[in-house]
Amino acid sequence: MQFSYYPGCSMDTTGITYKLSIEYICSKIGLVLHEIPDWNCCGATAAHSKNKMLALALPARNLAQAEEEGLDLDVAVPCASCYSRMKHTVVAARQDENMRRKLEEIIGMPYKAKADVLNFLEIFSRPEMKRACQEKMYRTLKGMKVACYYGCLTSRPVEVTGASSTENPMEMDEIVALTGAEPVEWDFKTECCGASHQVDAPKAARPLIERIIRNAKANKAQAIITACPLCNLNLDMREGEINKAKGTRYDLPVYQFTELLAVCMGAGAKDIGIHKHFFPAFDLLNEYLRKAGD
Amino acid sequence: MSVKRDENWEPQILAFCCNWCTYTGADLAGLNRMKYPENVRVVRVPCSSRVNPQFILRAFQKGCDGVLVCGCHPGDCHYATGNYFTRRRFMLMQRLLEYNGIDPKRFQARWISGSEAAKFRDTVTRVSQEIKELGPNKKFQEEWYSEGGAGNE
Amino acid sequence: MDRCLNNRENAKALAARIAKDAGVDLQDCYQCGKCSGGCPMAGDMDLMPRQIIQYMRLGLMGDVLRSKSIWLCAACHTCVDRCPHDINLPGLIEGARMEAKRRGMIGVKEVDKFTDIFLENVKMFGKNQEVVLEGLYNVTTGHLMQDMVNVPHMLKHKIVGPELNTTKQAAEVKELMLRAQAAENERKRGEQ
Amino acid sequence: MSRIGVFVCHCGTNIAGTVDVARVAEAMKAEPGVVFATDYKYMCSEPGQQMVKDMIKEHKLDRIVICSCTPRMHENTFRKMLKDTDVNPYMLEIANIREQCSWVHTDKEKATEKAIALARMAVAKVGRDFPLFTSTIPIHKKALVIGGGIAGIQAALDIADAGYQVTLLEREPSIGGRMVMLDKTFPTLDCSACISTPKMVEVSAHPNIELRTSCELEDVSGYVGNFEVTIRQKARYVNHDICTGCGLCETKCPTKVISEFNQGMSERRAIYKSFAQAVPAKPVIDPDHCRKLQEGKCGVCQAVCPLKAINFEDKDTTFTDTYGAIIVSTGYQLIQWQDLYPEYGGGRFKDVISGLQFERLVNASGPTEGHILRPSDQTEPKDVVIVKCVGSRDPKKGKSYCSRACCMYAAKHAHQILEKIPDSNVYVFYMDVRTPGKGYEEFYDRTRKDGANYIRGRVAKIYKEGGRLICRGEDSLLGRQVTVEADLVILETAMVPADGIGEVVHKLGIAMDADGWVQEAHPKLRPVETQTAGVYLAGTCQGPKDIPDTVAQASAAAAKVCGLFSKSEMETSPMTSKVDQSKCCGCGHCEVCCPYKAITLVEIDDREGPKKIRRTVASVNSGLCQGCGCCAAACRTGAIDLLGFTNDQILREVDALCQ
Repeated sequence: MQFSYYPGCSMDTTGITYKLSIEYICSKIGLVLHEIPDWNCCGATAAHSKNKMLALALPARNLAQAEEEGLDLDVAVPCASCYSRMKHTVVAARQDENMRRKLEEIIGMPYKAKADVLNFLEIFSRPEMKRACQEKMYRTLKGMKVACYYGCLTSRPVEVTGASSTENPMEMDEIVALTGAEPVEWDFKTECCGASHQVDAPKAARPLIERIIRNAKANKAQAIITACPLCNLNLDMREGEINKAKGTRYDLPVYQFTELLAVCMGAGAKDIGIHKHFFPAFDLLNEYLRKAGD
Repeated sequence: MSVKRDENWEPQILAFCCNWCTYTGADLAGLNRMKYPENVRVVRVPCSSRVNPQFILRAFQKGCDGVLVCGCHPGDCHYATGNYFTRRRFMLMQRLLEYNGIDPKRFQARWISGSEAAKFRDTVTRVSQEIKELGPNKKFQEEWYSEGGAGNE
Repeated sequence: MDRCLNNRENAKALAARIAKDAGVDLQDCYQCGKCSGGCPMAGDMDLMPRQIIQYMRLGLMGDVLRSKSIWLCAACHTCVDRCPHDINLPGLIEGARMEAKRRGMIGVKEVDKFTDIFLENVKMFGKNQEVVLEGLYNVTTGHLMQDMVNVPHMLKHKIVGPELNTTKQAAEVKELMLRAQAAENERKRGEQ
Repeated sequence: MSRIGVFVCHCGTNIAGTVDVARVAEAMKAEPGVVFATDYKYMCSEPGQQMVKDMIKEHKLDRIVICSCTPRMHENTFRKMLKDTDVNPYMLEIANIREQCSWVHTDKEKATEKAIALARMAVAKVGRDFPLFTSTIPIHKKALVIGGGIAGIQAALDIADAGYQVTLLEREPSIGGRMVMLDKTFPTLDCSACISTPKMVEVSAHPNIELRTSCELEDVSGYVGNFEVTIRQKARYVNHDICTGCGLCETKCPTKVISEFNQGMSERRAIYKSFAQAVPAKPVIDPDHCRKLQEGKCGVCQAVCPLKAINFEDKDTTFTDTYGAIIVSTGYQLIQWQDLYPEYGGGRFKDVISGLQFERLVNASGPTEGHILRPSDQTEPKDVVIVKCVGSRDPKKGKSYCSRACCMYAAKHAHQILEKIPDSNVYVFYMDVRTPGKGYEEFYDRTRKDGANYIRGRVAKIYKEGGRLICRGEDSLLGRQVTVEADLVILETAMVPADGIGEVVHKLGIAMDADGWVQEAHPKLRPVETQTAGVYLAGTCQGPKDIPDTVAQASAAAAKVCGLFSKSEMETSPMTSKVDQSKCCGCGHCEVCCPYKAITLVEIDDREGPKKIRRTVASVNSGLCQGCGCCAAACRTGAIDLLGFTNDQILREVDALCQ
C-alpha cells in the first residue's frame, strides 16, 4: 500500500515517537510513504484565526506538490491539526470551483483537488491494513487497559471529516484491540486538549488536560492512546506538571497508537523512542509484555 | 412584438382561484377592505387542479392579457394532492406557452392561503402591473392571424 | 453600565456582516445554552458562547469585541456539533476576533502574540520551528520562564535541537502568504 | 330557451355604495336568456327571498342568478330557498360583487363595469346549468376504532354507550396503551392504572363493544357509511375461548424475555400476559422467543394447561366487516434517543433512563415494586438529574416541535423522587417551563417548593466517573458552566408517532404531516376530522398531547361518529365527476390523480360496428368523489367532467369575462 505523505512540522521534534513508530511499522508491513518534496507548514490554528484564504492556501501548496509528483496517491497525514487544515482545503476546492481557481492563483501552481486526505486512523482502519499488522505482530499487550483519545480535529467539524461519530468514535479502539490491549469505555474521547492554548492561555487550558486524564483514570484506564503529535505532547508533558501543581497522582503514560502496534511487531524501546516521553512510558509496556511471557 | 403604449389601456386578467384557499383569501381581502386593480377577475373553481389547460388557451384566444392560477400552498390542498398536479401541469403549460411566444409573465401560478388576504392583494396588484408593462396580448387571436400571424413579428 | 438597546444600527450591521460571513442566522438561536455547557474553555470565559450570540443580536458589539472569550475559543467545534440549530459559533467568533484585531482590541494578548509569531515563523522558514516559536513567545510576552522546566528533557532526548528544518523554497511560501493576504483583503471588501 | 332571472343585491350600501346596482340589473336584461332582472336592498332577507319566489312564478323562471356577497356566504341559503320552488337548487349561480368588487374598489365607474362583467359571467354559467339531485347513501351504524390506548378506549365507550356497535382494534395482546404504564398522572397525582383499568374492564364487558386484540388493519375500501375493512388476527397460539387465564403456563415457561411493558427493566416469559391487569386477561405466545415454535422443543405450557388451550398450529386469520365510521387512535411512542444523543452516553449508561422507564420504576407493580432503585446496582439514588427536551425542540438531532407533556411529567417525576427518597436532591435542566393547563402552573410551583432545583439550560454532556454520572451544562441565568453529579438521570424524551402509522394512514387514504402525525382536516375548526369523510382522529396520533386533551379529543371524535350515526342515510353532494363512457379511452390518467381512489377502471361490453368487444373505461364512485375536478383536467378525451363545474360552463365563464 502506498500514500503520499505529509509529516507536518512536529514530526521531527515533539512528534518523534509517532514518526519513529510509523517508520517501524512501514518497514514491517511494506507500507510505502512518499514524502511530499518541499512541503510547508499547514498553518495550523494560527492561520485560520487570522486569514481565511491563507488557511486554505498553505495546505493547497502541499497538496498541489503531491499532485505534481504524478503518483496519483491519497495523502496520509499523521497530525490531527494538519489533517483538519488539509481536509478543509480539499473540501473547499471541491465544493467551489472559483475557490479552487483562486487557490491555484495564490499558490502559483495547478491544483485539481483530486487526492483525498487521510489520517492514520483512517488508514489503519482499512481491513487490509489491519490484516497486515496482525500478521506481523507476535507480542501482545493482553490485559493492558487503555483509553483511546481521538481529540477534536479528526472528528469535527463532521462536514469536513466525515467522521462516523463525533462523541464516541471506535476506530482507534478497534485498531488498538489488535495488540491485545483492552480499550476502556470512557467519555472524553473527543474532548479538546486545548491545543496551542496550553502555551498561550495555560491557566484556562490546563483544566482541559486534567479533565481528560481524570476521566480516563476514573474509567480504569492505565494509559492514554493518541493519534496526534500535539494531543500527545499536551497530555504527556502536562500530566507531571499537574501532579506537581495540584498534588494529584495521575499515572497514565501517553502513547501514540502506532507505538503499541510497533512494540507488538517487535520494536525495542530505542527503536521508537519510548524513553523520549515526558511521562515515564517504558515500565507499563514492559510489565505487560513480560506478563504475556515475552 | 411591438407594443402600442396607450396610457389608458387596462389589461384583462383572469384569476382561477380554488374555492378553499385563494378564493377565501380574496374574500378576506374584501372583508378587510383592501384595494387592488379592477382589471383582475376571479373564476371560482373547486381546486386549482380543476383548471383545464384548455381554459387558459381559450382565455388568451379571447383577448385575455394574463392568466393567474391560484391554489392552496403545497401540502395544504383541501383535496390532499390536487395542487401538486396543478404545479406539474403549470410547468408544462408555461413552457408550452413560452414556446408559442407568450411571455411567461402572462401565465403565473401562486399559492395563497385563505388567511393571506394581503398576499392576494399584493400578488394581483403586481401581476396587473407587470402585464400592463407588457402591453396587450395578441397571440392566438383572430386579429393576429388575419394580420399575418407570426410573419409580422 | 447602562446598556440602552435603542439605536444600535451600526453595531447590528457589523454583527450581521460577521454572521453572514459565518453562514449564521443569529435568530436561529433560542439560547438553550448547550454550546456553553459543553465548551471546554467556558470556565475562563467572560462571555459565555451562548451570550455572544445574544450580545450580537442586540448590537452590543463592544462587549463582544472586548471580551476574552473570542480569544479563548479553541475552535474545537463541540458547540456547533451539538447545537440544535447547527449554528456555526466558531465562525462567528473567528469573525469577531478578526474585527477586534483590526480595531486593536485584543482581549488576550498572549493568544494574539502566539499566532502572530507562529505565522512570522512560517513566513520566514516555511515550516514552524518549535524552538524559535516558544523562545520568541516567552521573550515578547514576558513569560520568560514558561515551560523552561521541560527544556532539559527535550535536549537530553534530542526532541529539539539547535538545527532548523526549513522549507527549501521558503521564499515561495512567503510570496504565497502575501498573495493570500491580498486575496483575503479583496474577499473582505467584496463582503462589505 | 332558458328563462333566467337576475337579482342584484344592494347589501344596504355595502354594494350599492360603490356599484350602480340599477345599471347592473339593466345591463343584464340585454343578456341572452334573461327574462327578468331587478335590484333589491337585501336579497338574503325574508322579503328578498319571497320576491325571488314570486318572480319565479310570475315569469316562469327556470334559472336564477343572484349578484351579491360571496357564494361562500349565502349559496346554501339560496339553494334552500329554491327547494320550495319549481327551480332545481343547482340551477343557481352567484356573482360575487361584494367581497370581490364593491369592497375592494373605490372607482364607481370601474367597479360597476366589473360588477356587470361578473354578473355576465354568472349568467353565462347558469345558462349551462342543469338540474342536479342529491343522492343518499346508507350508513352502516358500526364504528371501528384503531388503537386501544386511552383515546381508543374512551372513544369506543362513548360510541357504545350511545347505543352503537364498536369494534376496538389493538395490535398488542392487551389494550391500555401508554397510560396504563404510567404511575401517577399530573397535576392531581391520581394513580394512572386506578383510573384506566376500570375503563379497560368496561370495554371488555360492554355488550356493544367487540374487542379485537393482537389484530392489525389489513385493508380498507369503500367510503363514509360503508367502509369494507379487512382485519388480520395474529396467531396467539392460545385459544382464548377456552383459556381461563389461570396463569399456570406462565409460571412453567422456561424462556425469559425482556419485558416491553416494563421498558426493558424486567423479564417476562415467552407465554405471557403483558401485565397483571391486562385485558383480555389471557396469555399469548410470543412466537419469536417460544422454544417450541422456534426449535420444535419444549411445549411445557401445552403439557401443563389443564384446559388444553394451547395450540402451536395456530395461524394468522383475516376477517372482513363493514363499518360506517373509523376512528384512528394509534398513539405515540418515545423517540429512540440512544442513536441521536451520543453526548448523553448513547445508551451506554444503565442509569440514564427515559421518563417512561422511570414511570415503571416508581410504579408499585413495576420491576422494583415502586422503590426507586437505579438499574445498574439497585441502590436508591440520592442525586437525580432530569433533562427536558431530549429529542424535542431539536431540529438537528430530533424533532423541532415541543412535545407538550414533558414539562409537566418532569415536574411530577421531581415531586415523586423528593417524596419517596428522603434527603434526595433533584435538578431539572430546562429551556422553558411550559404549563398551559388547569392546575399545571400551580403544580410547577409546588414542585419547586418541594425542593426541586430548576436550572435553565440544556445539558451538553453526561459522562461517568467512579459510578457517578456527571451532567455538564450551562445555567444560563448564572451565565456559568455547572456540573451536577447524579446517581440517576431521567431524560424526558420526545413523543413521536407510533411505529406503523404510515401504513395505517396509507390504507385509510388520509394524510400525515412532515413529522408523521396524522393530519386533521382543519387545525382549528375540524380538529378531529380527516380529509376523508367518515375517518376521525383521537389522541396523540394527531400530535403530542397529555391525557386530558387526549380524552377530550376522543370524546369529540365519538360525538362526530354518533352525529353521523344519528341518521340512517346521508346526503351526498351531487357535484361529483361523471364519465361519458362512450368517449372514455381507458387511459387511466384520471385514476392516477384521484386523491380519493374514487375512480376505478372497469370493463364494459361495447360494440365496434357489428363487432362485440370488451373495453376498459373509467368509473366514478360518487360516494367517494369529493368533487375536486383534478380528473377532469387530466382527461385527454374530455370524457370525464365535473358536475356543477363542467368544462363547458367554465369556458363560457371565460368567454363572458373576456368580452
